[in-house]
Amino acid sequence: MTALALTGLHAGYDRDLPIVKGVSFTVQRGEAVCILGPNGAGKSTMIKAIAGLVPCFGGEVRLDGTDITGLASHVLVGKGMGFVPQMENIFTRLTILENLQIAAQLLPKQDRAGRIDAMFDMFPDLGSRPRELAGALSGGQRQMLAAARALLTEPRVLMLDEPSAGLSPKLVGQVFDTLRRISETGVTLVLVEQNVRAALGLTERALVLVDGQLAHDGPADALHDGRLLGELFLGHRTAEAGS
Amino acid sequence: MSQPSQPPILQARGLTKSFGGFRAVNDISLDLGTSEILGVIGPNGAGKSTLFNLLAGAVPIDAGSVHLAGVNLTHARPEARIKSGMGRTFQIPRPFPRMTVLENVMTSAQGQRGESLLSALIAPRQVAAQERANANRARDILDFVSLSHLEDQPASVLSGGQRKLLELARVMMADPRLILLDEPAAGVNPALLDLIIDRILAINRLGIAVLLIEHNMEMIARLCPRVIVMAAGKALAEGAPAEVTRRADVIDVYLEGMPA
Amino acid sequence: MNPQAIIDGLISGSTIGLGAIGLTLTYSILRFANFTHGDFLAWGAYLTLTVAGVLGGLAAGLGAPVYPFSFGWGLPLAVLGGVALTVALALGLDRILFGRLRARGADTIIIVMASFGASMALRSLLEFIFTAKPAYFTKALQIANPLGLGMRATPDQLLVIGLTLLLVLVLHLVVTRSATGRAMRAVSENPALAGVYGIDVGKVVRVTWIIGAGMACIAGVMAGLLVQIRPYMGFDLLLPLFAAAILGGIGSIPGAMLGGLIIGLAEAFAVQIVGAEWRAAVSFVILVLVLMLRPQGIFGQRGA
Amino acid sequence: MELLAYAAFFLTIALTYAIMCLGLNVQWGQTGLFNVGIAGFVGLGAYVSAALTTPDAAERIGGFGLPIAAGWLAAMIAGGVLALLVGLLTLRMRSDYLAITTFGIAVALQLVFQNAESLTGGAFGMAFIPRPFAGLQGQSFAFNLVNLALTVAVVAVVYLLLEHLLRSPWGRALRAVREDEVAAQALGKNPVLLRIQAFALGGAIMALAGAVQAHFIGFIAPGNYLPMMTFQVWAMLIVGGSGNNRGAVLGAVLVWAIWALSGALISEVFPADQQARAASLQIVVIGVMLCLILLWRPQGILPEVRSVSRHLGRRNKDT
Repeated sequence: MTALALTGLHAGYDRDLPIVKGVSFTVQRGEAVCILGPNGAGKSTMIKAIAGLVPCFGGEVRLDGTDITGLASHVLVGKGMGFVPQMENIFTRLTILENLQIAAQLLPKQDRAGRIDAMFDMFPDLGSRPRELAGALSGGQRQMLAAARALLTEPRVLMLDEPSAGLSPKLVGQVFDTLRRISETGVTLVLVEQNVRAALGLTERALVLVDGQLAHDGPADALHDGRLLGELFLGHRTAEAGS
Repeated sequence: MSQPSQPPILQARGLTKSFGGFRAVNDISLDLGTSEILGVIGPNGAGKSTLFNLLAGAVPIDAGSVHLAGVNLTHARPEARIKSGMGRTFQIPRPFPRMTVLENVMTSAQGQRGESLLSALIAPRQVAAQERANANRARDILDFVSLSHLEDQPASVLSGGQRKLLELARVMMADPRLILLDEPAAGVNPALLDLIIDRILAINRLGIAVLLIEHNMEMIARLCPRVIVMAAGKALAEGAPAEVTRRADVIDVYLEGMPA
Repeated sequence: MNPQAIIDGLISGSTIGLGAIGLTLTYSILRFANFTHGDFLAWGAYLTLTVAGVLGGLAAGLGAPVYPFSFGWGLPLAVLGGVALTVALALGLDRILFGRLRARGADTIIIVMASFGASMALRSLLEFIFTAKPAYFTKALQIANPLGLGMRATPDQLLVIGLTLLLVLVLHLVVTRSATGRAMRAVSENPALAGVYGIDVGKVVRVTWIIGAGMACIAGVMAGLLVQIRPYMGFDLLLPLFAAAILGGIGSIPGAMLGGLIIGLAEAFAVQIVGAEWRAAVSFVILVLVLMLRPQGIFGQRGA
Repeated sequence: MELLAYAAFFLTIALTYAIMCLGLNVQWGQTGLFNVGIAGFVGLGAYVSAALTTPDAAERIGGFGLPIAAGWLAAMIAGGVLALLVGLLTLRMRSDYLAITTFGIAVALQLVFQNAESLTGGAFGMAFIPRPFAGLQGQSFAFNLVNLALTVAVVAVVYLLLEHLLRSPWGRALRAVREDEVAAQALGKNPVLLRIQAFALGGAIMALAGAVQAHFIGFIAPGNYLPMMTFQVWAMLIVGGSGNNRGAVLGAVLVWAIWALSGALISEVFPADQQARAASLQIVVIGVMLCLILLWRPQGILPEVRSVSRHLGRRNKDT
């Protein structure tokens, strides 16, 4: 069963200079996929276009078979699209609880408190101090809150833009442990990452984007020896890369 | 090209910058010889852009110092840095889109008398003479970056690569001693990439030092005798590009973003 | 120094504060200085007056004063109608003018300019319809009762102060406790992220206009009740409103109220010291002082 | 003859507005600074010039009987200094703080005109302001014509001066700052300094317009400098085309013509007791027009032209 399908997506900030240039792929329900690629390849722009934050100029995006191309971001949330931006992904002037309450507004009234409690169980760091301002959280805790917010509405697809950005190795481990737990509950995961090793440890399948186009779509294992990545990131053109 | 015997043109010591609780740049020091090209590489999030912004004066420095040819620029505003001989380009070029290519370059001349409201009013002759001289110089520089044929066009018509060349021309017009280049290869098609690399080398041959932050390893390999690899805000390795990119710890940070 | 200045200041400060609430909310959520806001006060007063006239025509008894106030049940009923019409005016203006400019991605300052043009048009339209002659909600004269310490106030004036405090309290609770208030604070911090959280930013914008225009109408009626109704009443209040909103800190409801009270009191004391003719300069002096000393205002966040 | 005299009078007034428009164009059209206190700057110029040039009067300070040119110069200095102060206070902050502050300046100056009786004559204003070519006052046509010529000359001088500045390196730096402040800064331009200069220059020109107008009419009162005037000048610039100095002059004449014609129409159509009321319709029309232009043709009638620095000449063949 296809959860997310892109067909020939063109997107960017300026119609004359698209950053994503005709990308097609599908993600099955329950699958975890990471999107890799060098800086400036258009990974972030693509995921934002899917989430309704960047204009699409051509092609289409389907969520569970429904065409969602170009819908506003708040409409997509209601349709089961969860998105965690890379930076500024929580409201720092609101409390932790309020951040979750905003997201819970989309749920039926009787479910709200229960879902918030479930998130606090999943992220005890947040549950221990719900009335603190989110701005007081550390980098890793902010990512937790952002993920909890997106998960609260039980999205069909959860997309994250570089959840490891700016985190220490220990926190990266924690965040990816959390993502693994999330993935194991059956949520479809789409992940843009720079931290290739951590991402490949989590997902079965990897997409590599280069200059706005898909350069690789296949099992994540194929990338483990680092040859392709060495070429992409460090300019190695020969097979001894990564050895 | 590195000449350790000469005093460095750029001396940065203990540069440190935190955002919130996050140390983006952590105690980085670097020296740049008077006619050296130094590359700074590293995975995304390593702090390269922040380092660039600290040197260019785009964000305030928490700790450390920056000296250009002995002049303390640690807290100088961007407009003061270029006057002291430190020029910069932008990763996404920022031409003045509705001004012509020639005007874009001329804007960047330093010490223009006509930029003072008073001189523009009371000394039109001197201003005109200086303008003619500047125009000629700007045209020479446009020749140098192969944009002469576009001098009367608004900058908005330029392609991505041409915009990068215009940025080079603009910064050259300011007569710098050091140019900070922020990803000059980003968004440039392969044909123009060769030209840009060639022009950077030519600029360097004029005795202008270049500090280059870049992801494109081909450009790094062709331009930089020496690179610094950044990871997690620190300098992880330093040396010739061919050597450092094969070090296991460098490959690790590229694949994991952090030193193991 | 006459202690009566305190009462006078609190009374005019209440209207200024109430009007500044709408201004501070539109500023923090729609991100522009809305020069039509003063005219919402004037339109609110005239629309309420019109509704009151219609109600009085339908049921004459509604106009009879209710002791101890100078007005009858008709006025509070008319205020409901006036608020609804003022809100419709603000939403309509957003629909045909501000919203279109926003959708086009126009610069903030273009939207400010449009609000300036709309303000002139709205004010002159009032003058055309109702003439420049002052109008009154009531012709009844009220005796000011002594409050002690040499201060006196009429029942109407005390009602205005009380009602203002009540409204500010309710609004403050709405913004800090309710889902709508959370969404408003979220949009004012980061509109793009609000969409990612599932907030309909367009709806929040509409709520902002509803609250802002509603408060403006009530403030206009209060000013009309205590003084008189004139087409220029809102325009004359615009500078105090801006000064109060900036003094309190953009986006802060208690701040706008406190700013309003400070300006009301400062005006009242200035009237006693340098004379009534300089009253309008007080807000300007306060505005300049705030911009020089603490541009983020009393409750404002830096960079907000 | 009567009609021609009136036409000259009409054009002279319109051209004083054109000077204001040119001043606003420096601030808004070239620099993007929103001034909502134009009437304050214009009034300041009028009062300063009047105070310096009127004959000595018992009831107020001032009345130095200086030549008209001295009054105009002083007006420009006053307007420039006031704009400089406002700029220093607000130009580092969000753009709309300047709008609010200039709005406040106009309100505060209006109070000074109204209440500082010993300086301004209070509500009655100031009369006996010397008029240029006063010797011709008896022949209305000749008098209006030479005054028109003088005003045309002032407009021409201001226009040429601004065009010269626009094409100078100063104008180029100003455009660079407007197009991309960060890039301009990296090239050594100081955005705040350039903006403050442009704002002060615009303020000085507006004050000059006020002085020219005051000396043409010979009488000023606080009621001349209401927010209405600010609004009219804005409408003129936006209609004519902001950023274009010819557009500023065209807009001033055009909007003033619409204003005068609609005023004449109202006095024809409405009975005398309703005319004041109907006059407010004029303002409604101009306000709606301003909004419609912002919505449908933000560039105005004459869009901004690319102004390239002169002195560039053609490319030297030998280089």
